[in-house]
Amino acid sequence: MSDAGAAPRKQEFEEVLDRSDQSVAAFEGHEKNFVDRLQHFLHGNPTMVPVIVLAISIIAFGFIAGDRFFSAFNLSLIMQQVSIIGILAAAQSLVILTAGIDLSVGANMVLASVIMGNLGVQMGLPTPVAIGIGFICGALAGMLNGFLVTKVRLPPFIVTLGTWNIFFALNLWLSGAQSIRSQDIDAQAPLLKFFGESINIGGAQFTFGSMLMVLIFAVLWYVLNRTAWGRHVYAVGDDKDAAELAGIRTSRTLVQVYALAGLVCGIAAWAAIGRVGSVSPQSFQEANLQSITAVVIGGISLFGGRGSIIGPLVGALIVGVFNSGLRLAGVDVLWQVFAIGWLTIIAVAMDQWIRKVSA
Amino acid sequence: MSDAGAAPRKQEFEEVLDRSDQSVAAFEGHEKNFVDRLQHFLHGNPTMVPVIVLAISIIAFGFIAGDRFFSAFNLSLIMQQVSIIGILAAAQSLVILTAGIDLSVGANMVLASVIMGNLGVQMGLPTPVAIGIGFICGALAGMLNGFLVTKVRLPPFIVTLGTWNIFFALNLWLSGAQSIRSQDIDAQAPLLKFFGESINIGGAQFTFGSMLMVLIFAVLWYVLNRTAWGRHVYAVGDDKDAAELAGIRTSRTLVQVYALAGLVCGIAAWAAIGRVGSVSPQSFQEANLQSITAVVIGGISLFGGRGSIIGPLVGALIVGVFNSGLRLAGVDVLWQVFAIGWLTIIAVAMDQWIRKVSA
Amino acid sequence: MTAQPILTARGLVKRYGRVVALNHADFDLYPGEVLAVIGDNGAGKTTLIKAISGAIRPDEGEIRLDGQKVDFRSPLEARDAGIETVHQTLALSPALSIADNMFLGRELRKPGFRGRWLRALDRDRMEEVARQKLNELGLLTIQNIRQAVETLSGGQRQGVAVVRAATFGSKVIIMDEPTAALGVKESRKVLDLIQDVKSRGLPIVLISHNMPHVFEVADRVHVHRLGQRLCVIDPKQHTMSDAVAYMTGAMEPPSEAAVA
Amino acid sequence: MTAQPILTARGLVKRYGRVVALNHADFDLYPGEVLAVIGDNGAGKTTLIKAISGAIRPDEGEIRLDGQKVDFRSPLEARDAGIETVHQTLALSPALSIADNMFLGRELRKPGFRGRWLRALDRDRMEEVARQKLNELGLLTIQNIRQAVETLSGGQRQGVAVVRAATFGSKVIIMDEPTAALGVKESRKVLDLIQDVKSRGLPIVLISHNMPHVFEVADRVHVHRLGQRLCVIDPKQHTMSDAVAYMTGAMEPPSEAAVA
Amino acid sequence: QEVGACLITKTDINPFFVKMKEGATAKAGELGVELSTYAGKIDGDHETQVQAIESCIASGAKGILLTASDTKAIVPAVKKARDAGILVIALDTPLEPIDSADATFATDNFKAGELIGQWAAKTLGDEAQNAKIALLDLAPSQPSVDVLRNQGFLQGFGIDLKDENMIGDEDDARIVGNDVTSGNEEGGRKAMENLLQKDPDINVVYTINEPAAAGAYEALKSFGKEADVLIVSVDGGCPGVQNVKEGIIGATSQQYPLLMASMGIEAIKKYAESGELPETSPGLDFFNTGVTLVTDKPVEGVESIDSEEGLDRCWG
Ligand SMILES: Nc1ncnc2c1ncn2[C@@H]1O[C@H](COP(=O)(O)OP(=O)(O)OP(=O)(O)O)[C@@H](O)[C@H]1O
Ligand SMILES: Nc1ncnc2c1ncn2[C@@H]1O[C@H](COP(=O)(O)OP(=O)(O)OP(=O)(O)O)[C@@H](O)[C@H]1O
Ligand SMILES: [Mg+2]
Ligand SMILES: [Mg+2]
Repeated sequence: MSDAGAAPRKQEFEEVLDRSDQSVAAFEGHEKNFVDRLQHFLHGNPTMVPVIVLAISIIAFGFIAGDRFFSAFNLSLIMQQVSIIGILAAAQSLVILTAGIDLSVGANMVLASVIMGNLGVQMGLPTPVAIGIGFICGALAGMLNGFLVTKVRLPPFIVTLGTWNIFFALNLWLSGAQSIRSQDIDAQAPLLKFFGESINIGGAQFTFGSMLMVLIFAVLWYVLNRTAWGRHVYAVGDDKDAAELAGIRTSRTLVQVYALAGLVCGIAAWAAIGRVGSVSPQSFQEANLQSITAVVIGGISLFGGRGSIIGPLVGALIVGVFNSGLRLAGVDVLWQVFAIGWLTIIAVAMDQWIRKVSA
Repeated sequence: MSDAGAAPRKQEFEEVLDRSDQSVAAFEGHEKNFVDRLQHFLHGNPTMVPVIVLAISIIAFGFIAGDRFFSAFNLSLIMQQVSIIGILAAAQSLVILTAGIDLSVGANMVLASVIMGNLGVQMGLPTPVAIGIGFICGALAGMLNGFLVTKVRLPPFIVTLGTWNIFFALNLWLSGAQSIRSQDIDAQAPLLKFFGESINIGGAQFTFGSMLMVLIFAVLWYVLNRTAWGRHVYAVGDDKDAAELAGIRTSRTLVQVYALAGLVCGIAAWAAIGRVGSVSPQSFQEANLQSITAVVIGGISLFGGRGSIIGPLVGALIVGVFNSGLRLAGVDVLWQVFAIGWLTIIAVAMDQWIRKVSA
Repeated sequence: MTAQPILTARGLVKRYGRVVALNHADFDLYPGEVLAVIGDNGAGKTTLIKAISGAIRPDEGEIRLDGQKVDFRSPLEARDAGIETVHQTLALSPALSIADNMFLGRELRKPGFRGRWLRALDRDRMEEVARQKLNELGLLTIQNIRQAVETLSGGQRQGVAVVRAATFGSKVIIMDEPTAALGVKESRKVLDLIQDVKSRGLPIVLISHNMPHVFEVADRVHVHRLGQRLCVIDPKQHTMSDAVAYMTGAMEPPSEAAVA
Repeated sequence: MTAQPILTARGLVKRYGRVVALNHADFDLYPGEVLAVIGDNGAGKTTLIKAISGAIRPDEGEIRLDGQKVDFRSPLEARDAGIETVHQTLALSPALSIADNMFLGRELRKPGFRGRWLRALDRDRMEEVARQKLNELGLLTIQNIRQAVETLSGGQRQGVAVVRAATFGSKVIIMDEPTAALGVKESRKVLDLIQDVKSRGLPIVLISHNMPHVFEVADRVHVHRLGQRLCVIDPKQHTMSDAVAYMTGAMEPPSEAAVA
Repeated sequence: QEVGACLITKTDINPFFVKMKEGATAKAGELGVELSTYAGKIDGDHETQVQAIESCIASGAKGILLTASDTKAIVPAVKKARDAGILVIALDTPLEPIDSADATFATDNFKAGELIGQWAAKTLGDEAQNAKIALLDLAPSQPSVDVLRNQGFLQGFGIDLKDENMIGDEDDARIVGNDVTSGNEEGGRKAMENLLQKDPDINVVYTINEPAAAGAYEALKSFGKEADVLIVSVDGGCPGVQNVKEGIIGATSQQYPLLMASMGIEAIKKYAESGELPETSPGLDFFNTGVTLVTDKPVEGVESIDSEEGLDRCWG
């Protein structure tokens, strides 16, 4: 090799750089008023936004709808009511964090629950086996989505719009649109209804289903924030090409995310049987969009890579509180639909306003 | 001003540039086989893709479903059947070209038709006035979307998810969920049913509604491709920041796009009354997603700025041909849903495959 | 300096949250000159020219064009006032053709009824003008004026953006690091073009980190530091080392330079 | 040239549709050297190093590392083989912290049960290492190692990417135009860092359009033209003018240069 | 040449219509009728039904069996079919006006509601004056079956209907509230929970169909109130009747979709062969395929069958 040790020949004008200013520009905060300060605080703690919205709406409905709303029992009931949408929102969040969207979560869940019911009740398989197969089907359905998104490189919106129809058709085909009765489940496979059981604490009634929802969010929070895989999910959602170049197997991560989301749908299927009391192929047709609503109200960006997984839990609760509160205040279903429409828009507008500030 | 005329002091190594190679690298085509050549041809003519899919599916269903499918009457019937979704797909395309999405087109249209019916039939306003007010309401509803997207800077998906609920609630409120009977329209405001009229040519039955659909696409094609405004729409969808810096009023263009899409929904509302024969507040609940399906099958990119407006017309026809063909072939509804699911995925996958080639 | 400046700014302030990108910055551009703006990364150069070209609105301060106070609410208004900008990001629409990009936002319409009432574009004329301008400035050999900008190489794209500015700019042309991504040959063409435009009497603002380039083409050098104009120096009276020293804080600028 | 090259490529071909970005390109990198790659815009430099660093797979040709044939199917495999790359686009995740970005894809886990079974990240250790490395290389003064990369200036981001490569590269470090967007001061730091890394014995591939920089740091200069290696020259035996002339096709390279 | 027939149902996801389809398919096979089936995707999917009618016309079918989603809006499409010489029979749900179809083989949904209303009122006896009623309806858009069953129930119970085309405009103090269920278990449960929150003393629950009733029962159970509440429903599907047998549902009005469908196929066959139109039931403007109250606690003055018999006649 040739003489690599030769002295560097700097350009003349660069010689002066040794004397240059090495300090880092530092800027002072200069918030003028309370709103500015609040905006900055929330900017630093974005998860607080949905939490505050939740708190305010609980208090507001406490005034409007009275004690019946504000009772421990009613609040725990709201938890129950949102538990399935909440779990689906957890699955949805995973996908949305990668800048995708999953329109098929609800259809996937119903399909899995029909499979569990068919196998466990009608074909008499041991219940744990039936449940296990349901989980696997959920995960496989998710993997199908992930495969189409990564290998065939289709936009997630299209893929899941397609599989939504596909899962829906399979569900009808397998179930013949027939529910499996609560009493038949009790007789054949009571374990399917495990998550419908509940414990009472001081008037509040916590079903295992609502605890499961909280548990799933806790586990996902740990996975997303405390493991390498979780960091990879954020990195892929943030900038897929950059993540790939930085040495992340982005396709594998994406397929895993969709499969995990599918598995969570499978778990939701089990919980749904407990919640509904029967295996109902007709239920949860709106769940796809409801889960997205919960996620965006919870402050996760549709563009991926931003937001805390705890947000969607709070988002689901906000929707639940609104529904329950409006109901108890005697508002017509019609105007509930109307209110949820505005709630979605306003919640995201608030979130946007807060993120506008630079740190 | 100081001596500006001083001779430039080029860096020494740049002196040689005068002698440098000024030719442009040119590369030869090197397609190996028929598939490659086809791929290249389609790459140059992307609108041909849905057209070919349409032709193939018409021929295929001609074999499968027999003469009944292939009759002039049935083919013109498909035109009729897709006319409303087709017009909505035209509105949807405008929005998707700007990299947005409008989940509220169907709800907007139904709301406008309810308004036309209420004013024209129940309140006895002159029919043209009722229709005009319906148009205006459609456009205003679109403007609301556009305003929220540009001024409040919310993602279109969220905005229109919200307004979908809002328009739906308003529709139920205004109509009391009651249809206006065909006979009442005939008696009070027959003009509302104008687009249901048809002319027969050799067995084929062309309704004014299907002609309207073709006309709307033709006008939009002209506007998008032959006017400055159309170029601006593409530029905004392609890269909004670049368009803004290049001197386009992107916010104004976007609001105009949403308003125009809303106006087209208003026109679709009139056509829908003709098509359905009555004012039906419960119709077209699936139209939002169906219009998106038609647009993506028609080859318009969800990322904006790419694709021809003619694509969605063909896309709507493809869906219509599939539905009609499968029905006539005696396929169960279940499997029709299933087939449409796969159709969506496969059509977009093909489109993706073709776009992969560089020109 | 006796001539009237064509473009001036006084006390421009722009904050992004807690970051002060412009901190009472001043700016002067004289007729017919090439003014280079230099400064460290993050000094606020881009923010300064964005304020001047209407891409952002400063929080404080005033801008005058030809002595008239102006307040651009959009890049369009600045453009209509005769200020053309080649942005760091180029501001081209990848899917549109070269001709469409050249005329974006100032499309030519067909004469007569079709143009006036049907608002029909005059594609042929636009393509002709675009081809002619591109050839005239000799900046690049374009094979097909209808080809989409995304099919061009980085250097060619830069060329389109520069030619667009040179064609339509009637008062001022601003270029933000036009040669950063360019090779030696391509950079040279841009520098030649700058000379060319200058010889037509148009003043040019050039942002660049390339000192030899700056000292080659600039008549005056505006040194930006920590969101402010630190000084303006004459490249014939100061060396590159001086400029770099001022710009990086290694040396205090001479007091007379502040009024150069 | 007697030493064994550490990294070689022979006959690399990469086509993008009709565009041939690499047309039977060769490449050699020797231990401990700084190899500069120069060429016009679109000559295929980035494509070449993408092939070497696993970001794309060439259509034809073979790559050898330490004499072993390798076939990288992803950037990860190249990285695991000891090749670190600073891409033109930096490859940082804007929303993640500096430390997270430094360790992206090679995170440290806590010792014992929590790391092994719960796969818990060892945040503290990663942050400590990251801070130490950034300080050690003296490249930048970071206020807060937990701050998101998007809050950094362009120069600081470049610094993070360069330090990441320098920290983890065990065989080869590749840098694609690391100074294109940087100011004079920031560019100097990167060049210093290159000298630094070289003095630790690691070979470096540097792509740059800046001739003075290239001639300052490079031991050999690989001239790329029309998708091929045109020649390799010794910067001490050739002038910048020569290099530019070969690269732009103004002059035929001397025949001996082809084997330099 | 085979006789072609079409069956167009509201949805494919309601077991009621799925069974109707099965009945029609079986009968068609038996009679050698070529049957095509169509359905909307969701309840109220009117447009798809219009398309289905048009496809039937195009396919040269001789007859159409139709359960209309929008009974008013479908009329023009039906007229087109009849003009093309096709026999149109409305199944389950009469069109508005009823003579828009050639014939109507219906269960009287209003009657079905009335029966369970009467049964509930009689079962409560004097307590009916102080009843607390929860009404679990179908959808905010109030499709016609929703209105008919709901208003029928209230009529039977003895409550002033106000506008009989409108759900929820009643102001009787005994009504605790209305909520929508989408006709499935999940919706039934949530709606019941919501109404129980409004008033925990509810003792009469009307449900749009038996899946909603099953959901409501789950909610009552979780509130520990399942013993004190009368649940009434409509449909008469096998799971529903089984629930009557097990005391979960107090009474349900059984309908006969299989019968409607098979009679419809027979009528089309006959029409194709002889051009003979079906007849209506004496005294009615439609052919009543019947509705029967199924309960194991019969009351005076309301005719009913017990659950054993109900199970023999149930449809799915
Ligand atoms: N949109 C923005 N949001 C927040 N901060 C910004 C934004 N744009 C610029 N800044 C900040 O303002 C300061 C000045 O940025 P500017 O781009 O003007 O610098 P510059 O001198 O052009 O640097 P360079 O030479 O790297 O282009 C920087 O600290 C930058 O981080
Ligand atoms: N993903 C791609 N798709 C299509 N063409 C590509 C792609 N990447 C590169 N090219 C083409 O390949 C050729 C070589 O590109 P490359 O980026 O390697 O050049 P370069 O030497 O790095 O140029 P520069 O100095 O501008 O970075 C160019 O003509 C370019 O347009
Ligand atoms: Mg800049
Ligand atoms: Mg490159």
